[in-house]
Order: sequence, then structure tokens, then C-alpha cells
Amino acid sequence: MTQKTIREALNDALRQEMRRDNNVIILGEDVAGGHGGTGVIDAYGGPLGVTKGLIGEFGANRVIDTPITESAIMGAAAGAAATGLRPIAELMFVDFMGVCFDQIFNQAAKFRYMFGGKTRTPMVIRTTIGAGMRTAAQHSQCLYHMFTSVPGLKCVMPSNAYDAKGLLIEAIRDDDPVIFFENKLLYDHACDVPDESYAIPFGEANVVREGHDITIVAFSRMVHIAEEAAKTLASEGISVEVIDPRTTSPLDEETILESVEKTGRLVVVDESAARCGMAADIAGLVAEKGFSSLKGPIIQITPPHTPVPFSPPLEDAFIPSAATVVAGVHRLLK
Amino acid sequence: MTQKTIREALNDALRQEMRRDNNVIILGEDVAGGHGGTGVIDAYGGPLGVTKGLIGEFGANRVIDTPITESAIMGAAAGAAATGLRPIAELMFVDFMGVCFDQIFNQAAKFRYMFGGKTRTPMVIRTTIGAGMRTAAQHSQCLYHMFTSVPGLKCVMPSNAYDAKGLLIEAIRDDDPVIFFENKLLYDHACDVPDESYAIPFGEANVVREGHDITIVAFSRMVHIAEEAAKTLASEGISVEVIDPRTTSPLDEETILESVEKTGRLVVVDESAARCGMAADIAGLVAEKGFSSLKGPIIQITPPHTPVPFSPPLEDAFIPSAATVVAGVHRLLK
Amino acid sequence: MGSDKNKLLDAYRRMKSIREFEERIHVENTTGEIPGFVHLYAGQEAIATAVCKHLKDSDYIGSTHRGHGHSIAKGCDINGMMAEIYGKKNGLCAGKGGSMHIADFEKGMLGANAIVGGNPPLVIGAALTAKVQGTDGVAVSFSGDGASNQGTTFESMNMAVVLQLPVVFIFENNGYGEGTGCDYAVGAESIAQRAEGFGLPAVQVDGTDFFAVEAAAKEAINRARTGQGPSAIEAVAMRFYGHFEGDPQAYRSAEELTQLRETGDCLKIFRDKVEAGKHVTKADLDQIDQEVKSVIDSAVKAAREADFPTKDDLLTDVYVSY
Amino acid sequence: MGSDKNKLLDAYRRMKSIREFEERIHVENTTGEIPGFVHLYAGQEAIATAVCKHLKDSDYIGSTHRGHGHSIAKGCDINGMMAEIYGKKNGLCAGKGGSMHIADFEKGMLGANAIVGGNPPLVIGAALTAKVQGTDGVAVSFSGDGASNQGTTFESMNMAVVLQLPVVFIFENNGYGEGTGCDYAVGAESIAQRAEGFGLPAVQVDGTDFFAVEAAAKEAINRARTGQGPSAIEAVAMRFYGHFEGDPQAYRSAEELTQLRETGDCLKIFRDKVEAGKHVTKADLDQIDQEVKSVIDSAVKAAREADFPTKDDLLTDVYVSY
Ligand SMILES: Cc1ncc(C[n+]2csc(CCOP(=O)(O)OP(=O)(O)O)c2C)c(N)n1
Ligand SMILES: Cc1ncc(C[n+]2csc(CCOP(=O)(O)OP(=O)(O)O)c2C)c(N)n1
Ligand SMILES: [Mg+2]
Ligand SMILES: [Mg+2]
Repeated sequence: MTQKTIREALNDALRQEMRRDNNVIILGEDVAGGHGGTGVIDAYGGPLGVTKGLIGEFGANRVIDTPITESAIMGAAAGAAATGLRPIAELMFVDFMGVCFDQIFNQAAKFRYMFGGKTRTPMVIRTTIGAGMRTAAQHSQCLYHMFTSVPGLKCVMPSNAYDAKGLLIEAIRDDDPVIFFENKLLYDHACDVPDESYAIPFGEANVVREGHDITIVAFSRMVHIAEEAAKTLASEGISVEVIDPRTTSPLDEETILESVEKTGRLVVVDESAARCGMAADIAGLVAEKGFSSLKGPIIQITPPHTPVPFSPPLEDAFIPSAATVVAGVHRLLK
Repeated sequence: MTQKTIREALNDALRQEMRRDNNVIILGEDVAGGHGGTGVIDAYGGPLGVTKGLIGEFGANRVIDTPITESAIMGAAAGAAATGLRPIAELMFVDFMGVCFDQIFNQAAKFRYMFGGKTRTPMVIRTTIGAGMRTAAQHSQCLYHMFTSVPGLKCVMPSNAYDAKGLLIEAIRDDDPVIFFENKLLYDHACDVPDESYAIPFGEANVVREGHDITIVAFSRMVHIAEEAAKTLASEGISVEVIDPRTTSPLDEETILESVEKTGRLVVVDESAARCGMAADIAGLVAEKGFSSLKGPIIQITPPHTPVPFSPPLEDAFIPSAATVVAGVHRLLK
Repeated sequence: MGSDKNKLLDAYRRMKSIREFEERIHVENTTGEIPGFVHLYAGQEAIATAVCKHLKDSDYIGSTHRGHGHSIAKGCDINGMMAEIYGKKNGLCAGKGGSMHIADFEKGMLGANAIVGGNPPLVIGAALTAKVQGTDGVAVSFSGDGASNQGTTFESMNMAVVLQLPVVFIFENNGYGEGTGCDYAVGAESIAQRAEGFGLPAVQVDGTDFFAVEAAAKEAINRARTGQGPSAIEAVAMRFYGHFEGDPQAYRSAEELTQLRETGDCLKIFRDKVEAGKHVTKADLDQIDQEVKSVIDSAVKAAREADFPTKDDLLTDVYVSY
Repeated sequence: MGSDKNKLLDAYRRMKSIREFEERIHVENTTGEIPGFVHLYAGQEAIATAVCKHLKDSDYIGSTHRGHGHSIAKGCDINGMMAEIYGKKNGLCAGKGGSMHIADFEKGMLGANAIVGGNPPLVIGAALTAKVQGTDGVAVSFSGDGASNQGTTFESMNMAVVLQLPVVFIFENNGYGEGTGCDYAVGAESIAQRAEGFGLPAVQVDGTDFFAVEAAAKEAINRARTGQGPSAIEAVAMRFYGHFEGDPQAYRSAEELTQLRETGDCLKIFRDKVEAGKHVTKADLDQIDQEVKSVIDSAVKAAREADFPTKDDLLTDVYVSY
């Protein structure tokens, strides 16, 4: 096993699946880069470098640079998926969903149901999420709560490199449309990642840390914030169980409910939205199906109901931090 | 006072506000209809007849038929709002948000914050929601949970004609972008509506029915479903309080929390989504801030996690009904 | 010669099937048994038929809310379509889609689409599959004049040119998008001319003339099939009925409405042309009329009698696996 | 004569201010004090300056992620801009927007926009305000070559033609959208030609030639101001720096990069032209260079020293009232 960053793990996954199946293709803006103009091809290899080198191995017929035209990209991916390819389309920042959402939520997501089960749409949309890079209101959102609410879509958000590889391989092999959310701040996050190919099934939460006083459910980068908080709390004698559902749709309800049964207390840490977000979703789930286990209120730690601000002190205050999680836990235990 | 349908009440509101303020304009597809071609102008008066007659009084400069081009419509409304008009833009079905969401959620909604408070965007988007008309997966959604999750937007969904008029007038006078959700099945719903102009403030829930055993929070057409269920339950000796928040953003948390404090039990009836929807949002709110009042789990009555089906028996089973609400209450009281 | 005759009779049968299908739905819709919105294709039959004539089952088309004609032209089963429109379990989409979502991937019918401008991005995807897999497949997008103004449509044309995809964009200009005239809503000189600006060959043809559409489609589809990239065709033909069934059509003058069937009936025009030729007789065509009528009769009968899906079907087929 | 001279000096001062602003950010960015993404406008100064010369404060422009030049050209306060880019509380957007969201409604600057294709729909809205209110206001949309392929841009052009809005679409073709060449991504013959297909007058001009842009803009803006509807201008000029600061630019050849400033520097070209004329001397321009330098110096100094917003500011200005 070698240490790999999430960026490398994703590149691994893409390369291995493209070798395995000629129908796997990649399309998006600057997934190679350098078409037209005077320079070299693969100048970018993806705006964040994830698809670097793939055009060299698989050629421009399978690693396809497109104009800036997200509806056409997402629609082309959906149409190609429905007719025999397994496209991986890149939506550079999830914030751009507003110019192409129809092709995702009304078309790709609904094909199978609308058409009475007679079609499959095995496409993956890779996109980036998350605040913390000072990229302000239109380049820092998470938005996966919106996708999670759409029947027909699957939503995946790895928090580490091992999961990133296994979940992306699973996503590519999956026969339904999958949105794969990559947190921009985690690309350089590294851990042991096998060189060989492996898939991690959807709907199986990862219990990142076991504990018995309180359950924290967290998503994507917030898993690391939760772990940090858990460490602080451990030093105070509070034992925290941290759960990373890894996929929000399907969601591993069981693992969450079992944990709350054990701890009786739940904090959800989520960056997506203060209203109708993933934190509310998990809280609602437990308030219905796990109510009898609850010893106290369910605390949601989310950003405030504001756009993402640009200025560093504001953005730092916007994102849930270990300190706000710890404070939330204290509030709960009081 | 005269009995008016929601359709008439909305027409009233539009007409009165357009008389009051020359900067109020309407734009959208077939808001008049009949431009070009060989027939008469105002052939439609809005696809569902709400804007009928307005072009006659206010002219084509203020009641503007557009091509089918929702991004340009929503963007034009936002740009016009930021520069001095008070546009009312029509999004024929909320299902079409996927082709214009960017202009709503990244532009109009975020202007004020991104620009440091130096601008106002007094626009209203009128749109239609709701299943029950056999219009299948792309013409039957509610989707207001997605808008509710967006900071900077206000979300309004009247359940009766009185509220429809007062809330629309408030929306037009409001200085923030407001999305006004009209349930297609309620247009002919009538009640007493004053002829004169009046405004209903946002963020003030309507307690539709008082009760002490259980609180039902419901939105838009689901308010009527909840009332129907409440009647049945009353005959069983169960006293139900029905709350219609009328606006989801801002949300009248106080009225909901006070009611739950009294009843100790909460059912949320909502058509928007089974995951990350309004039901989860309300459940999450109460599980955090009203936990100590709760005597049992919070029940969410929503459609299943499926697209809206076409066939009548399927669609009927999809939409929450009085019977499913009653069953939910029974489950809770068991 | 015999093959010429057969081709003409086939074309007529397709067009007539569409006409009869739509005329019959127009009538049956008044019974209240057909749920939801229906948008009829009557008047535009020559377009779908002449285009799809050049396509194989393995080629794809993407359609609109007004999709019955495209579906029949592409070979979808008429009984399955009718059952779908009635919301029945044996419908082409198991009753889950209805009129606005009829699809049949076996026949290369990618789906009607209730989002205006919804299909062009999908259709370039089908063309991309053909290109990547190296088949000689072609994909055709049908859009209305109204849809020609939608951003998704423009994006798809540009992407098709950039990637040189085997795709043809058919713009059916029937004069109106809902209640708004094309002369108002399309700012350009013509839809074809605007498309040409995107860098693809584009022509305007008379959509009531089967042979004019056939010739233009042949050229464009051949171009796509032989790797020479995308094309666009604007075909002009008015719809006979309202935007949807129940539309009072005040946006059309009485004069326009009465003239429609006299001067703009593609079936009449076809008949006049072929009856004047030597292959086909009036009797041949009359016989097809009879046959088609009975096909539609029995489709309606079967659809009315078929079973609705049951509640259990509500939760199936959201995902392949979940 | 004196007024001619002043106009030339004003134009030079604007262009030079943009250049100096961007060159300085290019340097300061390496200190790590500037948060987030910055996209520099250096190389394209003549375009924004020549266009905005014809606009009043009450006219509006909409801009892109590469918006510093447009902002300065439209008259935004340089100190306020610099403070904003540094994320400071006294910035034009109180530190909440940053480089990609600079706006100043008092100056008719509707905002930089981090969504490619985000501004054209908004700009037609500003034009709609002028039309409805019956003012002679004009609105100008700046978009890149990459943005010219976005559906929102196309929709806006069509809507502008249909409603005959007082708007001008400027397409700044700097050869690339991120790392992809315009020659690859724009399928059309040219951006101008494609725009023309939408039914609005469109021309292509040399964007390094202030006077060429000025003449084209004058005509187009005059057309808008006098109620004759929308126009489009494609102005060609390369950016000097990468897509964003830090971009290694492997998609450009070394040759292209070295030639840029020699043959494509709009400031040099302007200087050569006006110094050859009789109104303006080299000394006049050198003096402006000095003055501009000190303006930018003090803007950077002030921005660095200014206060950040505080946590309390996080929750303000989401709504006017809530
Ligand atoms: C995105 C979107 N906008 C609006 C509508 C409502 N709508 C349905 S059909 C239609 C008119 C379409 O006109 P055209 O493209 O000319 O097709 P035609 O109906 O004439 O066949 C409209 C506006 C829709 N379904 N989707
Ligand atoms: C909708 C959307 N898609 C993609 C991006 C990422 N992006 C930012 S700038 C840019 C290139 C824009 O190119 P162009 O319009 O030519 O402007 P230039 O950068 O050359 O000034 C891209 C792809 C974005 N911000 N928004
Ligand atoms: Mg039409
Ligand atoms: Mg560019």
C-alpha cells in the first residue's frame, strides 16, 4: 500500500476503470485542456488536476474537452449513458449546477422511472464542493442536499483517499446516475490506498471513531472537523462516535440509528445548508425512527443561512469548526 | 367582501400593485399571449389565466411576453430589479427551474450579500407547483425545499385566496427576491377576499385550526389535506392543531414551537420531498428547539422518494392524503 | 418500381397512422378518460415521417412534448403508445410516463420530453455514443420553433459542431410556441439562418411537402452517417389543433384556422402528388386509410380495457439498484 | 483641440490605471495576502476603456470573473476595489465579494460575475429598466470567447432582439477560455458572425486598437441609446497573464507568450498612435504613468492596512428585511 492523496486516488480509479471498460469516457471543460490555441494538450488535466495524463493513455475520443456549456455536457453524458456509454462528466464547481440542473434532475434522474424501468443511465458527475478557499459565494457551496432530495440520483461524498478511490470505482460501475462530490480542500489529503482496484458499496456508513456518549454524523470534510472535535472532547472525558455515511443517497440509516440507540445523543455536522440541508434530513430521520433512544435534543451544526462570504475572517466564521462542534456538544450535555 | 378564487385574488393583487407603482412589470411566456401570429393579444393571459386582462390596462411595455427562454427571463427580472423596476417574472412550472436556477440562486439571491449590502433586488417569481393533474414527472413537482435552502430568497406558498392576495401584495412590495409558489390544484379554490388592497407580513404562520392533542404543520395544498384529516380525527376525539406557515423563508418558528409545547406531538405534512424536504426541516427544528416538549416521534408525511408518476392510481398513491395523515397520527398516538 | 411504390405506401401509412392516432385522441380526450396534457402532432406528419424514413432502429431520435408523431414515425408500437397515454400498466412506459414521456429505446426513441429544449443535449449524447463506439449511428433532435430559442438548444448545436457529432437538428416551425408567434419570439431572420451561424449546414424546407423534407433529411443524415458532422433543417408546417387539447387558440385568426386543412394538409399534398404519378392509385391509399383506422380503433379499445398499474408499482424502477 | 487632448489623456489614464492595477496585483499576489482567485485583465485594457468611454454613470455594465478592467473603466473607486480584493471591510462590497464580485451600482457597475455566462441575462434586465422607464439608458454586457458558447448568452441575445432592448454585447476574444482555445471551442466562423445570425448588427474589431474599439462601440451604443436595438461587437486581444494567477499556461506556446507584449500591447499601440499625432506628447503620457503608479501604490498600501470585517458582519445584508 502506498500513501496517496485524494487527487491521486481518483486518478487511479479513473484510469483503472477506463482500462477495464472501453465505454467509460470523460467529458468536461479542460479535462485535458490545450485543445486549440498554441500550446500542448493535457495542459490542465482537469482544472484541479484529477484527470491528468488520461488523454495520453486513452486519447481525445475518450477524454473529451468541451466548450463552456454545462447543459450540453450534462445532457450529452445522460444521452450517451442511456445509449451505451458510461460517461464521467465533470461539473467544475457544483455551484454551476444552476446552468445545467435540468439535464441532471429532470432528465438523467427521471429516465428510468418515467420510461417504466426500460432504461439505464450509468453516468457519473464529478464535481467539487466546499468553502475555505476564499472563492466566495459562487464557488464555495456544497449543495448536495438538493441532489440528495432528487429521486433517481445517488450522492457520494468521500472524506478520505481510500474511500475516494473505492467509491468512484463503484460509481462508475453503478447503473444509475451518481453525483460524486469532491471537497476542494481535501484533494491533498492522503492515506494508504491500495494500488489494485476495489469498490466500496453505496449506503454503507463508515464508523470513523467509536464512542458511547454521543453520536456525531458528519459529511465530507466535516468528518475531519468532527474527528478533531471528538479528540478535544475525549480529553474532557466525553466519548464520541463519529459516523461518515459516505453516501447520502442511498443513506445507511441503520448505522446511524444503531449508534444513537447506543449513545442517546446526536449532533449532525454539515456544510450544505442551514435550512432543508443534510443536517435537517438526518435530524428528521432520527426524530422519527430513533426518537425513543434520544436523551436530548438533536443539534445541527451548519453554516448560518447566508451566502459564503469572501473575506477570510468571515469565511472562517461561516464554516463549522471543531470549536463550534465542541460547543454544540457542550450545549447538548448541559 | 366577495368570494374570489385564488386565480382572481392573484389577478387583483397584480392589478392593484401595478396601478400603485409604475415600476411593477410582469414578464414571462404567454403572460399575455398572442404576440406574433394571426390572432388576438391576451389570448392566454398567463398559461393558467392569472394575468388575464393586465396587458389591456397596462400595455405591452409593462406586461411583457417573452420567448421560451427562462434563464433570460429570470436574469432580466433580476437585472431589472437591481436597476429600479419591481419585476414579477413568471416561471410557468417550478419544474423548469433547472434551466434557469443560476439566475435565481447564484445571482438574484446573492446580490445583496456579495455586494456588501449595497443593492436591493425587489423581484417576485411566480411559479406553479404540485402533483394531482396527471402531468407526470416534469410538470408536477413542488421543489420549494430547494429554494428555502437558499440564503437570500424568500419563499411563499399560500393555501387560500385570502392569503394569496395579501401575500402577493407583500411580495411585490418586498425589497428582496421572493419566490411565490402557486399550487395548480388550488387556483379555483375560493373564499372571502376583500376588494381593497392589503398585505400579509411574511414569517407569520396561520393557525388554521386550534387543537391540543397534536400539531400538524402543513404547506400549500397539504393544509387542506391536514384539515380534512383533522376533521376525521376530531370525530375520533383527537384534537388537532393545524398550522400553515404560509412562508417557509422566513419561517415562523415561534408559532410552531409554541404549538408543540402545548400538544407535545408533531406531524409534518409536505409534498416537496422525502429527503431534505420541508418536512425534515420542520422536524429538525423541533427536534432541536422543541425537544423537551415532545412526547413522541416526529412523523413526516411526504411522497415517497420517487419521481411523480403519470398514471392516476400511482399519482394518487404518491400524494399525501387525509388517510395517510390520519394513519400517521394513529401511529404516533399508539 | 415495386420498391418505389412500397416506399410511397409505407410513407403514407406512417403519416396516416399519425394523423388517425391524433384525430382519434382529439375525440377520445373529450371522454375524460385520458389523463393529463395531450399535444397533438396533426398537420406536421410529413416531417417526422420523412426524417425517420432514413433512420434505422439503432439510430436515435429525441422528441418533445408533442411527441406522438415522432414516436410512430420511429416505429414505436401503437398499442403500447396508446396504452401509455391512457396510463395503463401495459403502456410503453408502464403508465409512469404518459403522453409527454413516451420512450422506446429498442426503437431508438429516446423519449418525448416535457422540458422545452430538453432533448437536444441528450441527442448529442446519443450521437457521442456513435462517435466513440465508431458505429455509423446517427441521432436526430426534433425541436419546435419555440424550443429553438432555448439556451440548451444553442449549446447543443455548438457542441455538436465542435465535436463533429453525427447529429441532425430538426426545427419544426409550426408558427407558434404555445400562444406566441414564431415571428415574434425568434429574433433572427429565420431559424435556419441562425443555426447556420453556428457553423453547420442549415436549410429551410416546406414541412407540408413530404418530398422536400425527405430530400433535405437524406442529405443531412447522410452527412452525419459518413462522419461529416452535424446539420440543421427548419421545416415549416402548422399544427391543426391547439397547443394542448382544450386550447381555445385565440392567438390564431379564424381565417388561419379554416385555411389550415385546405392549403397546409401534408396528407392531401402527398396524395395529390403521388396520385398524379404512376406508381400509386387512389384505391391503394384508400385501402391504407381503412387499415390504419382499424389499427387505431383496436389500439383505443385495447388501451381502454387494459389494467392500470397498482400501488405496488409506485416504488419500483426509481433506481436499477438502491 | 484641448478637449481632444483631454479625451486622449483620459483614455490613456484609464488604460494605464488598469494595467498598473493588474501588474501590481500580479506582484502582490505572491505575498499570500490576497485571498482566493484573481484573474487579470492586462492586455485587454483598450476594450473596456473604449467601450465605457461612451457610457454615463447611469448606464450599466455587467462583467465577468475577469472584471477589474471593466470596473476601473466604468469609474469604480480604485481604493475601494483594492480593499475589496484584499477582503477588507472598507472594500466596495464590504469584503464579502472579493475580486470576482466587485460591484458598484452608483457607477453603473452591475457586478463582476463568477458564473461564465452569468451577466448577459442580468444586463438585458438593466436595459429593460431603461426601456420601461423610457430613459435613454444603455446597458453593456462584457463576455469572453468562452462565455460566448454558454446558453444564457444566446438566450439573452435573442431576447434583446425580440424586445429591442438598448443593449450591447461585447465579446472579448482573448483566444482562450481557461486552457481551451477559442478556435476549438467556438464552432462558428467567428463569434461576431454567430451573433449576427441572431438578428443584431455585429462586427469584429482589433481589441488592441483603442480607436477601432471606440468607433465600433460608439456606433453600437448610439444605436442602443436612440432606440434602434441591440448590437454585438467581438474584440480580439490576448490576455498577458494566465487564466488565473498561478496558471502555468502550458496551453500557450512559448512563442505566443513572448510575442504578446511586443505585438499585442494596446498601451504601446495607443502611445505610438497618439505620439505620432499632434495633441499629445511622450511627456504627457509619462507623467500619467507616474501619477497612476502613485495612485496604485497608495491603494495597495491602504488596502493592506485596512481592517478586515469582523464576525458580526457575517450575518448582515443577506436580506433587506427578514
Ligand atoms: C423549459 C420549459 N419552458 C416552458 C414550457 C411550457 N411549454 C410547453 S410546450 C411550449 C411551447 C413550445 O413551443 P414549440 O417549441 O414551438 O413547440 P410546439 O408546441 O409548437 O410543438 C411551452 C412554452 C416547458 N414545457 N418547458
Ligand atoms: C458556468 C461556469 N462554468 C465554468 C466556469 C469556470 N471558468 C471560470 S472562467 C472560465 C473561462 C472563461 O473563458 P472566457 O469566457 O473566454 O473568459 P476569459 O477567462 O478568457 O476572460 C471558466 C471555464 C465558471 N466560472 N462558470
Ligand atoms: Mg411551435
Ligand atoms: Mg477568453
